[in-house]
Amino acid sequence: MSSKYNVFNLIRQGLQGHTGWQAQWREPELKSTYDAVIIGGGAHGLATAYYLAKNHGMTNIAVLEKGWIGGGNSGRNTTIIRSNYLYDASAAIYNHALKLWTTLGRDLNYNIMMSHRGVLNLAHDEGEARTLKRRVEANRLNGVDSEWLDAKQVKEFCPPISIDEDMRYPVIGGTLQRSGGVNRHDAVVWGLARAADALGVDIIQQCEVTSIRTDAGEVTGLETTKGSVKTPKIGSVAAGHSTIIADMVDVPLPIESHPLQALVSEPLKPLIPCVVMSNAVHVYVSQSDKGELVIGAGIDPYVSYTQRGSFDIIEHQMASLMELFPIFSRLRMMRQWGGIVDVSPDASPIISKTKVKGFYINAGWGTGGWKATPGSGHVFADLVANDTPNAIAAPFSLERFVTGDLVAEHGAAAVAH
Amino acid sequence: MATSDKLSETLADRPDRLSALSHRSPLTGDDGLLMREATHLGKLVLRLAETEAETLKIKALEGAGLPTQPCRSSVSHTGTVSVLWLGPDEWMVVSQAGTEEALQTRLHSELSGRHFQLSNVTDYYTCIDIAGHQNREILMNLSTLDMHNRTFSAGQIKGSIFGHANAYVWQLHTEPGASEIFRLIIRSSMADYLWCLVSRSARLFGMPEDTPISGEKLVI
Amino acid sequence: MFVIDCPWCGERDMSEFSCGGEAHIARPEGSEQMNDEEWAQFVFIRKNSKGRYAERWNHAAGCRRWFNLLRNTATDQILAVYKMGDAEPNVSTEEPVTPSGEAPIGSGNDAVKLMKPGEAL
Amino acid sequence: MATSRQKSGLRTEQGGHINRGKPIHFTFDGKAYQGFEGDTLASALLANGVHMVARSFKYHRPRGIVAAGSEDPAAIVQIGPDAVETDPNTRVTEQEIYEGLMASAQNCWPSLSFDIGIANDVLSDFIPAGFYYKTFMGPPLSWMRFEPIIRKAAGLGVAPTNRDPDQYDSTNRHVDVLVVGAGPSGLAAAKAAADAGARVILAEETNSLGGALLSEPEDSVSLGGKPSDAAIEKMAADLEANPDVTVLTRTTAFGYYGDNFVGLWERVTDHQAPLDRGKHVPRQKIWRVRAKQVILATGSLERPMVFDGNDRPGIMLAGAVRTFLNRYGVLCGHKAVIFANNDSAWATAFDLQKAGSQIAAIVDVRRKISGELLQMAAERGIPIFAGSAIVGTKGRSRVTAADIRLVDETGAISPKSNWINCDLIATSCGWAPNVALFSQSRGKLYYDDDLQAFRPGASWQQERSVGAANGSYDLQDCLDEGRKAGAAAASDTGFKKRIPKVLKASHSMLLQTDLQIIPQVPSPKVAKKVRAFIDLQDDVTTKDIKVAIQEGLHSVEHIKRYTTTGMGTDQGKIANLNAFAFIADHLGKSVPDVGVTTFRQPYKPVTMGALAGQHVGAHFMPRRTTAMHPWHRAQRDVIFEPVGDWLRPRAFLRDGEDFQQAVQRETKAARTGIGVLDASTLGKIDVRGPDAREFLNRIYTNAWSKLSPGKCRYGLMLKEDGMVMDDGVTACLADDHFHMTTTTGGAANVLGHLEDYLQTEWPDLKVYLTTTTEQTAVASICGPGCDRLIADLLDDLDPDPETFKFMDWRDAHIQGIPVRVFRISFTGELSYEINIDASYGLWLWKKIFAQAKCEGGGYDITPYGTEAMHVLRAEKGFIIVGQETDGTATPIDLGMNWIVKKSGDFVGRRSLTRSDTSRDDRKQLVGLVTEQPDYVLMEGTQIIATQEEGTAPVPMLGHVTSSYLSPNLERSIAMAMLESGRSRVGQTLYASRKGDSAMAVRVVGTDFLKEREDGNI
Ligand SMILES: Cc1cc2nc3c(=O)[nH]c(=O)nc-3n(C[C@H](O)[C@H](O)[C@H](O)COP(=O)(O)OP(=O)(O)OC[C@H]3O[C@@H](n4cnc5c(N)ncnc54)[C@H](O)[C@@H]3O)c2cc1C
Ligand SMILES: NC(=O)c1ccc[n+]([C@@H]2O[C@H](COP(=O)([O-])OP(=O)(O)OC[C@H]3O[C@@H](n4cnc5c(N)ncnc54)[C@H](O)[C@@H]3O)[C@@H](O)[C@H]2O)c1
Ligand SMILES: Cc1cc2nc3c(=O)[nH]c(=O)nc-3n(C[C@H](O)[C@H](O)[C@H](O)COP(=O)(O)O)c2cc1C
Ligand SMILES: [Zn+2]
Repeated sequence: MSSKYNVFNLIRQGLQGHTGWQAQWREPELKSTYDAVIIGGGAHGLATAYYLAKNHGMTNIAVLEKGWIGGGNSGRNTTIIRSNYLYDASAAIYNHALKLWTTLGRDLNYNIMMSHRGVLNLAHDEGEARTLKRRVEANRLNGVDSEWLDAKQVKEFCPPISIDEDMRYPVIGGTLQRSGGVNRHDAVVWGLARAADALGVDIIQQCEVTSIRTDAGEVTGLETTKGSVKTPKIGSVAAGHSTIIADMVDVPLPIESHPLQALVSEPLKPLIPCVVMSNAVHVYVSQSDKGELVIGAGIDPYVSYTQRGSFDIIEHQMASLMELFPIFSRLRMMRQWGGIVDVSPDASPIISKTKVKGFYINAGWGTGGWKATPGSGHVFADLVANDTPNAIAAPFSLERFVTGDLVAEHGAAAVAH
Repeated sequence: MATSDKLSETLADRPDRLSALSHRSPLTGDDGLLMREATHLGKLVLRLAETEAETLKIKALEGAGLPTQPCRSSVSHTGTVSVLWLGPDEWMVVSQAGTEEALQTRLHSELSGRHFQLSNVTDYYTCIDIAGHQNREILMNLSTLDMHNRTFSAGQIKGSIFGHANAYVWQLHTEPGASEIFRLIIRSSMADYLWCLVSRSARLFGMPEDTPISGEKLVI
Repeated sequence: MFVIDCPWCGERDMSEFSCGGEAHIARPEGSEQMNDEEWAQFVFIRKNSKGRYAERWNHAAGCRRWFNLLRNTATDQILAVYKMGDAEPNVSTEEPVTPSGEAPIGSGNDAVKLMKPGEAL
Repeated sequence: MATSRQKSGLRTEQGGHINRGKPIHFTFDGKAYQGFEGDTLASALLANGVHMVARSFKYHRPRGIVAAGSEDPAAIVQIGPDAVETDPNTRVTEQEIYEGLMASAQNCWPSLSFDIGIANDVLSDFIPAGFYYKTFMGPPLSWMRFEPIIRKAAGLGVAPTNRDPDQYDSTNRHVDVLVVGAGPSGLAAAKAAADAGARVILAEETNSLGGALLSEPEDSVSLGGKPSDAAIEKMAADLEANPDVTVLTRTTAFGYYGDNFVGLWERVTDHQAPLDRGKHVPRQKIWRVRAKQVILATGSLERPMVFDGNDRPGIMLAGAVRTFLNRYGVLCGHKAVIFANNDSAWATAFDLQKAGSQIAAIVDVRRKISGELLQMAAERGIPIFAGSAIVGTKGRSRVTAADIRLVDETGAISPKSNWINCDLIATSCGWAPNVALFSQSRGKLYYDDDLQAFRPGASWQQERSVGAANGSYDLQDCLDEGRKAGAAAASDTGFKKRIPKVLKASHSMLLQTDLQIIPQVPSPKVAKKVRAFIDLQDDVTTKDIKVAIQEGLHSVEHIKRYTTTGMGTDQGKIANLNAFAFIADHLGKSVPDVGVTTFRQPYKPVTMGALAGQHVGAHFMPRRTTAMHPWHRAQRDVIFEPVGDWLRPRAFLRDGEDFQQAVQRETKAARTGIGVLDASTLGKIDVRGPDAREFLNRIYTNAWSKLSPGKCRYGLMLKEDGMVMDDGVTACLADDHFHMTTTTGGAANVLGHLEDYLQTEWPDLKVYLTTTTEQTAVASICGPGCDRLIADLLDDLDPDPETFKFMDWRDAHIQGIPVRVFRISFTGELSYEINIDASYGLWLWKKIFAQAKCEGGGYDITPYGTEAMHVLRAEKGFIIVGQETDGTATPIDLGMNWIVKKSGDFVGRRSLTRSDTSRDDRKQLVGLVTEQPDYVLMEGTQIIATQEEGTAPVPMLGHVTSSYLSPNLERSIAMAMLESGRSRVGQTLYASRKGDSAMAVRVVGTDFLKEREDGNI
């Protein structure tokens, strides 16, 4: 029996041919009643369940996942983590998450390979430089680690970048968040699932929620492909499918689902030391521990649930990459894929109660929610448990689209990943 | 019959008129491949309701009707004026260099009383003519249009994206047996970009490659 | 990477077009009388349907015309193209193919559904 | 025993599709070798007895050549003479050799034969799949210490260190029928489609047509009565002669996307010696094909056997061994053991033996083998072990022996080992249709119980799979299917001409009849010692999969990600099906219940430079320039700035000046002398129609009903959310005719926005729009007394500001050339904008300077750039959309209430009255002056309430949007968006500064010139 992960157990198991490892999570039957149900077994949903169990003692809860856990955007993202957002509300939530990330591996007893290798955001013209400097300044006052680098410093920090002045989009500087970085997406999903499961949470896979039952404006339960469930509280964390879930209770959402693609190169010996992102050229790239360059592309401009995008975008992505890294030209793309991102009008998430009592929504993370995972789960668990948003979650209510109090990060956030 | 490049050569007699590609010289490649700017052709954009266009006979166009069939062009009796379909209520009238103002005035008076718009875009656009039998292949490097002669024939005009720039491509009416000419109608500000992209695509056929204007010091 | 059959120019690569989002959302008259909620509905709320979805497209690099297009967002199949102002066509009485989850093979998050040749999709 | 130097012995006497008349020299790991034209690096190395060419990803185990084509899992090397032109991770089975080719092993140190990374192999018991998830998670950041070590150990090849000297191209094609794969099926299909008159592209991944036929012994197969080589040649010639057919070799269909868009990747020069490569010939080329119909004739892939010790170099696919023999004339070994579960591999034994190798044994897991086969083997004296399996192997860098034992129905194996020496094991676990592209096309697969493999099922697109790709392995079936599909595809696209006649094939092939799969061959070892590899590149063994399942990872997608099976550069082409079968077996499920992982693009890794094509470097994006650009460029020290896609002069430096000095001089000159700015880049839209005014009323926040011809007006445009989107001056040309200007960067957006509203919201409005941005070049001339220069320039207009009033426009001429003059100003100074047809732009520009000079040097004229323009407008308090605004500012926030009409709807109006948008404590535009007049705040600086920052989070009141040293005010000025800004005028606040105490700033109005007049600054 080996439940705890550490190097000693690894050696002990090694000697026994690894026959003693336990299942990381159970495969429980769907129960007929839960105190709360989380829809969506992505990292955000699992984190929500984990914190509900851990911080709020709610253990009779379930995470329902229509496919396999982590098969949505959690399994397809480029794992860039940073918190250098412009607005106070965003800085607060992303920085909250960043802090949780640093210890999450230990908390979960699962190495999520959190690598604080630094995130560079490049500026290519004066306008971008101005925007990024504004962000650096706001970050500093918000206690977010962030600094401005000139072109030479950019090159020093990430030698393969071309800072030739005669490029179409020359690099004139950039911001660096040293505490930003990447981690291993699958490990986060599995680590959260294992930890939540250990606290008693039922993780039910291949279980699609098909409708939600309400009575007098209150949630009473839901129907799934594995049967029906009674529950007073439902937290929807379905990313690209959020509007479909919300439609089940007639809660309109200001969300559109777009394809977002990513790709990896063949594995290579260490090549770039940090994460590099550029808005004007629109590319973001880092190198995984396995050696592939992990490269993100732009969204397709239309709604689609196909988990695939246009080839044009990939081609342009590659041209953009060559602009920043001409030395990558002879490397090869090994695999490309797409996810369905839930884009909100102000490029900020929605963490909110709704007009239906007991129905809570956590969505709109769009192209950049990975970095928020533990923070998102943490504050959403608070909301589901207490029925009131905490201070960090409060600015992200649905109400803001009615009153106009948007957290308009797209104007300021450069690439929103 | 020909609205060919000849027309563009009669420059209006005015001081120092420069076309957008005046800094580039014509390029030649193998097998009669030729690319050059067709300078200063008169160009007017006419907007008019589709329904009116169908019946309208405009004298100033000298017999060239407003084509209502998409992606088609018409030519005047004299061969000096062409009307290109750009959209269901949008045409480009291409005429000999220096004639556009007079034409504009005539059109204006003929159309008066109707709801229309006539804009002089002579300098907004310039043209690159590509002649020689590799021209379809060169264009295929730049755009997703089907350039096969089954689907793109003389007189057709299509708007598309070439490289990263919007442009129209128009196959001129040429004498039977003469080499086909494709005319790219491009925005002046992006002319240099497209010129260089075309020349790059034509490298394989012996065309020298021009490099775009760039390399200026951008930042301090 | 679909091909769009522009009502005027015919079939062209989608790169020539730009998408204007959901169709048939008329700009309300008398917005003065609307409350904030109703107005927010117009500005921000979109159906975002999985399956049949009417949207606006513009042949930006071609004839510059806007038109409507009916697409199955679960598969990206284009079901109909129609002009601005026309009503959403009734392409078929059945809903278009919208596999629950993504189309089974070839896009991840669903169990594999196997089909023999000729089997209806 | 075979040794690596038995050269002659390994190359057959004759045959094969190589040119024995043309020897080619190359090196591998510094050692010189020789091969022939037509050889791949793999065949040439094998001909030299080199099997071990690589090390595996994780355990650094020796890796040899397994397959003969792009499906090979692990035989990847680094190609190239130096660190510049190097190509990491190149498959030896695909790289054709050329004179001087240099290849080297990668992922090993210090050398291929002695690699200390093998330590990982020794430790392999402790580092199973996913081991890293279970350790290295001590105190925070501890992973940061281990990560660099892991990173260095991982990865395979090494990236180039310099810019790629090669160029790439892409091109587009529309075809009626695209045929992928030029084996017998693809050739038959292409021929049929072409004969019918269709436009056809035939793409073949390897260097020649023929597919699997090239792996048959010479003259053993005939087509239509001709030997297959001759028949293929004839078909190729027919296709080549048809102008509507394009035959592409060395071209892989790598991606099947929507609406029959297929990406082809052609390697144009990779097989040529550098000196033979044409000068402008791209190294590689992407063909973007839009096909009405697609025919997939991509053949089938052989599955290897999964048994303990199956990863040693010298253990190869039986079909590959046969390909090396018959296509390349290479014997992969002198003493071979064949290990199979079907008939096809027996052909390898017979061919090998005929070519001179000894067949030590044919080991077949089937107990029942056809009498015919048995007899053929017996005739040849080949020992047969039926109902048996190889249960273990020996050998370090090359297999040396196999342990062959009986396996009974229950899977039990005979207790006694039976080692047989050999230098080659050729295995076959049957063939599987190559369905990668079919699946990419989103066609649905189904599991064929006879083939025990996935086959193309229902198609999603206009596509047909034929031949081996469709699970039809008989040659005649392949030819027939191809022919029928080709004709049908052509017919579906309107070419119904004629169906070519049936091509009869001779039947002499051994097919995989009576296949019997065992997902894992049993082993006499204790389970934990068994190392049966499924993914040879990433070192995934059956044990790893078992561990994953035991740990609760039951979805095939989870198992893939946990073990990384199928995630290497080969994407598990030959491994995946074995993995699925093993998982199914282990979970007690059927293979179709386990399912498959997603086949994604690309079919095989594609060079990123090729995907970028010609759109790189100078051609990356258009850079737009104005008519005056040649003049700007000719200035000695001009600094340009990209604005949108435009290139605009930012400042014109004079002798010895730095940028800041130039900007100060230019800014000063525009208010004291005459300044000239190239303003051509502003967007211009011609608006005409009886409803034009009404249209402007709805589009802009202000009213347009009363603007009379000859007059101009400034307008603000909002988006429906109430936020400022663009601004500009619009002139009334006639009652129904307006000339609108937009910002430089916003022009395209604005036109799109306007057309959208016109066409979709208000189709009843009679208005036409035409963009005219590039039609006119614009010189903006400003400065006190600049009217005199204007007067000198114009033939026929008196620009006297008394009569030609602010916000008026007039038509005039300069030397007979028509111009339109606007008296508008972005500087607050007396200012005229001269619009002229762009072809005269440069002439006008020069003329202005000449005029200034020739009139007795009367004018002090200074060209200024965008930076001075920014300072000038800031001195006057004018906003720049995109600088003062960031998509969150309303007109009211900007203090521009005056431009919002009191009644009537306009785009965005309703949003202004939302509860939060109408709050008066929103951020509002103000002016700031620093306590220290020469201190220029950094743009982006945050404003706080107190001098001491205190600890984070520090409340921020707003930020500096623009900030300059103003030569005219002789001090620094700044604009800021500030919470409740307008009510704070007069207050002192603080501008925070990193590492320094905050700078006191006073809030003032935004019109600094006026503020000074009023004595406020
Ligand atoms: C290509 C790509 C790159 C990205 N890169 C980054 C990045 O670098 N940095 C970053 O911060 N963010 C990035 N993101 C965004 C990030 O991945 C997401 O914001 C984040 O993963 C969302 O997590 P989630 O758990 O909410 O979503 P998901 O992981 O998508 O989880 C939602 C789950 O809900 C399930 N579900 C849906 N409907 C139902 C139903 N009816 N019943 C049951 N279950 C249902 C889905 O199957 C899915 O598993 C990227 C996204 C993509 C696609
Ligand atoms: N012995 C057996 O059991 C057995 C099994 C299967 C097939 N076969 C034989 O193999 C032949 C099958 O003929 P076929 O024409 O169907 O297949 P094939 O294998 O002869 O040809 C397939 C061709 O497609 C090419 N290809 C594969 N993927 C490609 C891609 N993505 N892009 C471009 N090219 C690609 C390959 O290089 C190959 O040349 C027949 O002769 C058949 O008898 C025998
Ligand atoms: C950060 C990251 C790294 C990846 N690395 C690899 C890789 O090394 N090899 C590989 O085959 N796929 C890799 N993938 C892609 C996955 O195989 C897969 O394509 C992705 O999870 C989407 O799933 P799908 O393709 O099954 O829809 C990676 C994905 C991510 C998000
Ligand atoms: Zn069109």
